[in-house]
Amino acid sequence: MFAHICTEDFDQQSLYDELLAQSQPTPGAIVTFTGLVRDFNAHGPIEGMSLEHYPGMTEKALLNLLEQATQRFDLAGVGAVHRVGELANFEQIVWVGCGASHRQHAFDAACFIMDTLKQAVPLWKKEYQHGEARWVAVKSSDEHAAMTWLTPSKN
Amino acid sequence: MFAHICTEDFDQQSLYDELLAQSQPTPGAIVTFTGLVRDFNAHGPIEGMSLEHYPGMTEKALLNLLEQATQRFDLAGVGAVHRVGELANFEQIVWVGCGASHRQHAFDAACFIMDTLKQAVPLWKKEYQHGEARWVAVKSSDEHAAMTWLTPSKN
Amino acid sequence: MITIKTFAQIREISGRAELTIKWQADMTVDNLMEQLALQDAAWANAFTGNVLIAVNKTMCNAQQRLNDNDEVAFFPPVTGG
Amino acid sequence: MITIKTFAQIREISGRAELTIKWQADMTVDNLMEQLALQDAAWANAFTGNVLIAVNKTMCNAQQRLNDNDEVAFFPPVTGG
Repeated sequence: MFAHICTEDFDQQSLYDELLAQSQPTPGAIVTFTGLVRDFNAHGPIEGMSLEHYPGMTEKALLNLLEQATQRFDLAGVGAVHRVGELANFEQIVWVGCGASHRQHAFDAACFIMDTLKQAVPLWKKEYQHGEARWVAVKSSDEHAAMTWLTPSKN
Repeated sequence: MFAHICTEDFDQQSLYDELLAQSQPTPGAIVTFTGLVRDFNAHGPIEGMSLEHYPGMTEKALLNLLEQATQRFDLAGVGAVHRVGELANFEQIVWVGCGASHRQHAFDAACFIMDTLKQAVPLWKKEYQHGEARWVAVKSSDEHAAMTWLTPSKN
Repeated sequence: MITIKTFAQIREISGRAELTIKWQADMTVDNLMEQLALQDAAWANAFTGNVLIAVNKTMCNAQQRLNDNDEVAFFPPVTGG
Repeated sequence: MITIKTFAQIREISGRAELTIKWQADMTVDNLMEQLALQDAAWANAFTGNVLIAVNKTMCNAQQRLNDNDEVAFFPPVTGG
């Protein structure tokens, strides 16, 4: 299991290889998700973003999610990477990889991690638009979900 | 859109790059699925397999599936690779990549392609076990599904 | 001429990966299969299980009418992925 | 001592990324927030919206009792992924 927070770009092959090397037993099915910075939001085009995080807690919350996913979906291996700092449009921002014996488990686990990551890992996006920097707002439906996934009992 | 049938192994980074280069517009979400040869079946350990295909029709059926997935899930890009010939345990056998604006669309499309590929693309597995080679059997529930996905009206 | 191709178990049981036979007007895939089964018991055996049919690389059923120069393929349910 | 950390909007509005204050027996996160809001209107503003709380890098609610040397973090709902 691995959770990396990094400022530099990441490589698909290296992460895939790292996931497979750590998986036990060798999984028959590997699903990866990669998110790229979009070049627009609801108000028009953006010119990149910056990502703030809580050093120490971000890694811990991400590992916590991966641990939950492993137990819930019987994963052979799981890993995640999230970029922080300055990011240009179309740069890679997040990667999640799940290996499992059953195809559907690998798909479901990757979905679960992405859904909960967006609610439970301390990361904050600020978008550059029209010469200004604005914090990205959260949907109100996500706010309570964040607490649910992060309650101490889940640790 | 690309569908490759090949005997040689494939590279994760190259396929990811090929998918992204062909996607229009650049997708915010990319999901990949990779399948590896397992080292066992219901009867015990196996010693690899061979895959037979129908040259010409295999590529056509795979492209047909990718076209269906593109329309159904509003994909920005999609690609698939399937190995044929002799494969050792744990070798990469299949890769599917889907790029979309919406995360869930990319996940759903990759699931759809894998589910239907296993029913609608002319490929046949033969496993080596206990010194014999045996054709892999299909679940009867999949047999009718195959016809559904491959009817001429879907072309 | 009709070109016939077979795959996997159908190929092994029939003993013929590919062959051609003379096309006849109003011929259907069903007629073709009957003709092959009458010619050789191996074909009858090959057609015992679940046989999928493709004409010119598109799936179809046994009622499909054949044109001259069609390619007809017989194979078992697929197991890729 | 209690170490206080803030992130994103809470950091910008409070004007303080990190500070320490004296620990007091039976102190809760709620008490700490009241104390900060009374000291400086910027903290009162920072606490107006939806504030998430972590103590020692684990999420909790404002009723959490604090121990000496705890690290308390205040931040808005997260937007990663």
